[in-house]
Amino acid sequence: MTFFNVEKIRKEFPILGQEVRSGVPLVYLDSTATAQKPAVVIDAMDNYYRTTNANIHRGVHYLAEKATSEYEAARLKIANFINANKPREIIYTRNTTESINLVAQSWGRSFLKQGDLIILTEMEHHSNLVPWHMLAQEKDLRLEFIPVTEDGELDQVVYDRLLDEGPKLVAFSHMSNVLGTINPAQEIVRKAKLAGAVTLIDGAQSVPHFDVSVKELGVDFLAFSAHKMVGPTGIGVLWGREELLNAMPPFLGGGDMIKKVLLRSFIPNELPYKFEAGTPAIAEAIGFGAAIDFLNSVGMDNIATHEHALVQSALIKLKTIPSLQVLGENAVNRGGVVSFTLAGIHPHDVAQILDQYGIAIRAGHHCAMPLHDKYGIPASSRASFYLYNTEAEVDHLVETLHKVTEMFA
Amino acid sequence: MTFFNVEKIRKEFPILGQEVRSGVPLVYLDSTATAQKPAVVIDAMDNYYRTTNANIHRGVHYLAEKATSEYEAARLKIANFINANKPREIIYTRNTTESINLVAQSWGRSFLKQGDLIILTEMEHHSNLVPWHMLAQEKDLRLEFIPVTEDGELDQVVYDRLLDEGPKLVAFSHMSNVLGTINPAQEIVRKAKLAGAVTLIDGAQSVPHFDVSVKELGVDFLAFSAHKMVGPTGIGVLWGREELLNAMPPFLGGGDMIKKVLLRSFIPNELPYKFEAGTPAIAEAIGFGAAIDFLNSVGMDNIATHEHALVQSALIKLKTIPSLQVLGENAVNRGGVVSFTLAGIHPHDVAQILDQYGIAIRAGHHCAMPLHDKYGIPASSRASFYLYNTEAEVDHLVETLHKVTEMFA
Amino acid sequence: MDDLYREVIIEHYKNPSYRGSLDPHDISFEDENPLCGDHIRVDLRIDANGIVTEAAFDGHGCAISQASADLLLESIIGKSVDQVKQLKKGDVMDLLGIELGPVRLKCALLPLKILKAGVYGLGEATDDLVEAE
Amino acid sequence: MDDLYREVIIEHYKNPSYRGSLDPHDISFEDENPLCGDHIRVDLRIDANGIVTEAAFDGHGCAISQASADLLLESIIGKSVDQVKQLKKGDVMDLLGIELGPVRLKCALLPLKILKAGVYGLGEATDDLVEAE
Ligand SMILES: Cc1ncc(COP(=O)(O)O)c(C=O)c1O
Ligand SMILES: Cc1ncc(COP(=O)(O)O)c(C=O)c1O
Repeated sequence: MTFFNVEKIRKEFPILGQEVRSGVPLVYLDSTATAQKPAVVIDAMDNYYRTTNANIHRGVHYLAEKATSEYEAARLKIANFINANKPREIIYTRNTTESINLVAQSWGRSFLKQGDLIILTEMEHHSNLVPWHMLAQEKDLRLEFIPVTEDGELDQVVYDRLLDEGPKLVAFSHMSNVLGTINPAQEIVRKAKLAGAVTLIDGAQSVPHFDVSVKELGVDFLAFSAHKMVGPTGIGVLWGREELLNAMPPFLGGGDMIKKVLLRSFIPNELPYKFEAGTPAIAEAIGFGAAIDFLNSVGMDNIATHEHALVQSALIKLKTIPSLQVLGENAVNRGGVVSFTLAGIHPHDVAQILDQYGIAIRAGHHCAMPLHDKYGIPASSRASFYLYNTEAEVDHLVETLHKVTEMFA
Repeated sequence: MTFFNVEKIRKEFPILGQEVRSGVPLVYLDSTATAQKPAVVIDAMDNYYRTTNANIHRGVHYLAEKATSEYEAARLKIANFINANKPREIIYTRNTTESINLVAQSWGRSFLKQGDLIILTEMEHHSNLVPWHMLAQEKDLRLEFIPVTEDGELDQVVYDRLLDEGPKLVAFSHMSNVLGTINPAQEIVRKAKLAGAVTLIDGAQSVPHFDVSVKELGVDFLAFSAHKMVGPTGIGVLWGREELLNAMPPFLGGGDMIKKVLLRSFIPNELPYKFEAGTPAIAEAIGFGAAIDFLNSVGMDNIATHEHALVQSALIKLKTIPSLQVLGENAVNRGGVVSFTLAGIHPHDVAQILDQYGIAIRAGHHCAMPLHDKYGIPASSRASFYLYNTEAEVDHLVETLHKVTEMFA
Repeated sequence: MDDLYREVIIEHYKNPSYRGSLDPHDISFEDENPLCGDHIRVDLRIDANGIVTEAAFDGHGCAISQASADLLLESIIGKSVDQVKQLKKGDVMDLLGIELGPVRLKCALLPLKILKAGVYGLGEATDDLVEAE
Repeated sequence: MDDLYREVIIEHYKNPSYRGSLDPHDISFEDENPLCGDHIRVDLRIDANGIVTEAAFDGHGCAISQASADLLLESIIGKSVDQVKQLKKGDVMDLLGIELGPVRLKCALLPLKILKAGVYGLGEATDDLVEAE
């Protein structure tokens, strides 16, 4: 375990030294929406554009070869990061959302048929709902949902019952972006496999925050986004088992994803290129590789431990605000996210007043409307923590929330 | 017309000052694959990550609002750049390829039916072929092709005949990335409209190189990529007429593209968000905006004039190499691209030897296999010019090609 | 301190003068901002000369949207329907007297959007109704 | 000057010793590199002891792929099929004696890929056959 020094880490992130308004330093508690970037990531892309920029794969000149090998080196880093067997199982996409759509449209459209059952959960992000809504409508599929209990966990009893109905796919988020609940992914996958279902994990909130191994999970597909793990916008990953990816038809058509093109037909390329049509996000892949290096240098276990400490302390301190209600407060296993409501005060007002004090939190449905419907609320406020947040920031949050309640008293 | 000084322009592009190997300066003649980036573009993204980075649309804190407004400001710049009516007609995608796939999968899948005719051309890039292959296979559509004449132009006689068959879509590239031919887009669109067809222009090679106005063209869809117009990788645009975009179903499902999500259904968002699922390429949009500013400051007419001069001079000087054959040499209207073959020498060998002299060109099928099939060759060598290239570079190219022919003599 | 939450906003939010409903009414329209769940219904009574004589709103949402509704209705009593149709973003911003980012702007403009969709007799409250022309 | 195009490569490209075809043959396999259109067919004769006695290639493509084919066939005459199955990327690179970027590497390795697919009796020449294990 490497030594973890949050003040040293903060220095690596240029934005964190900034004042939002004169005299008001930034307190960034919105990493669940997107993470901040360390200088090494920003510089990797800057450097790429200043010294290496070229289109990849098809080029035989110096820059093209250098760009290609850096682009592919990043793929290997990502494969190792999630303990994948082969870099060719790493498909670059734009984000988690596109990764899940790729599975829905390529795998789902080919392998699911009328009446087939997909199991999702009530705590899903819209990214792991709407692609299935679209597919279900097109192919007349059935969607069922593992309910969320009062404690903010998945109801395993109902899940077991749903498994009896012979699902073809079980797709769920590893960690809720609203409740912070870390779901027992390995167990969910194990049961799904026994029931003969293919499994997909929305890893948008897990891969950035703790060690995730696709081998240990036993899952078939894993989706995540670079921008939530100190990497750039514009790039995400779909990891899939090679056999499954090989059996799937292409998703988008165009350059690079083909082996051969005739006027009226084409032969798709090998993995991973089959799924990477057109000029990809080259600089972003290289930035993503730098982000992986950075996270590895800090250590994913250190990050998870740090966040755990912050969120536990936040949960205790937030109890000093009587009108504050945490969503899914009692989840046993939770990551660095706290969503809450303040009686009589709309989350947008909370977020805006906190912003006056330099504190950036999210307010809204956090792209999880069905979960908010379940709680009978249209919106909540959400504070989230990452490797660069401090105990002092937690205190600042709690103090300022006290002020908010006073303003509206 | 602003004053055009190529040496001054070159200074804005950090990579152009570089040596490929010690003593061998870079001569970048591969802008058709991807363009180099001026410092202002690189810095815009760098600055975004250092001072502004946040997720957009849903945030009420300072950074989120700043990021959102910069992201949307770029959309407006792009809309103005192509003379679009409204910024909401600008859909951010990953690249030209995704833009065309979006039209194929959303518009095409909804509005085309068995037996419908799509007219393409023999000079299309795979990006404007394979999406239609995929759709044609799925929906049993007919594909017909406007032939390329000996001179490298589209055969208007055959086009007229094909129009009699009542096409539903005419999709073609504004400028060929192999031949350099600039097609008479306004005329092609006018005829297609008369025949009742929807029209799509692949603007990957036109929007970066000369002034393109969707209003003047009268077209329905226009696709292009930032990375080919001194902007970043990872972002492209689909422009579409508002009525058409409104009538189309969503493409990918997820966050941001929805108005409302229930457990089993959703209501799509308004334009342009309906087509932008998940966290978009935020930094890239801002970089794209900076690229547009840069191109505007140079002046698109200046760029076109400069490239025209370079390519005309290249065509003349290349004639000094007897074994060299230019593809589509006699096209009347052509942009800054020259593809050629050297008798008995494979393009890959040509490119690799030129690379030894610091000259970066492309060798291969340039994602236009059917066009190469038509010429009966598997591959060609391609030199392409952009605003930062010089007459001296043209000379260097021609001299070095002489050396190549001697090596193989 | 909190300029953004001028006392007038919190005051109109906590103690609105126009909250309620009108039955019968001449115009009634409701809609919501899906981004935050703010929901507002506006009821109007219009006299023979096309003058707004009474107005009421109901709904739930943030202080900005609710205060904006209350202030907006206060401002239109006695105005003609034609005048209401002319109302713009700037008018609402003047009533609120604060600066707002893009997301909160949607909250602030929701009541005006609904009001205008109502008086124009549209089926839908679109952003076009309140965007700067 | 042009290290990359050592004379030996241009020589083997211009004057190959093993260009042709074998009829009859014991093994014949052909494939292409779609990236550049390089196409190669390899014919082999194998004796009762599993030794390669004769070899020929035909096809078209760049100097690298054609010279690589010629050099490769030269190197396997007299070798056993089992030895041919063991050939790796490094062996080809030693024969060529130059460094290559990823795209040209595919040209250089195409003959080996085809040769191995042939001796293994596979229907397809995949990259796995020549990637460093
Ligand atoms: C004419 C044409 N169309 C489409 C494309 C595809 O562009 P992208 O790879 O950015 O999707 C290109 C670029 O190679 C092109 O030249
Ligand atoms: C659990 C979860 N899934 C999916 C997503 C979507 O990620 P992206 O917007 O990068 O596609 C998010 C991020 O908001 C998330 O938290």
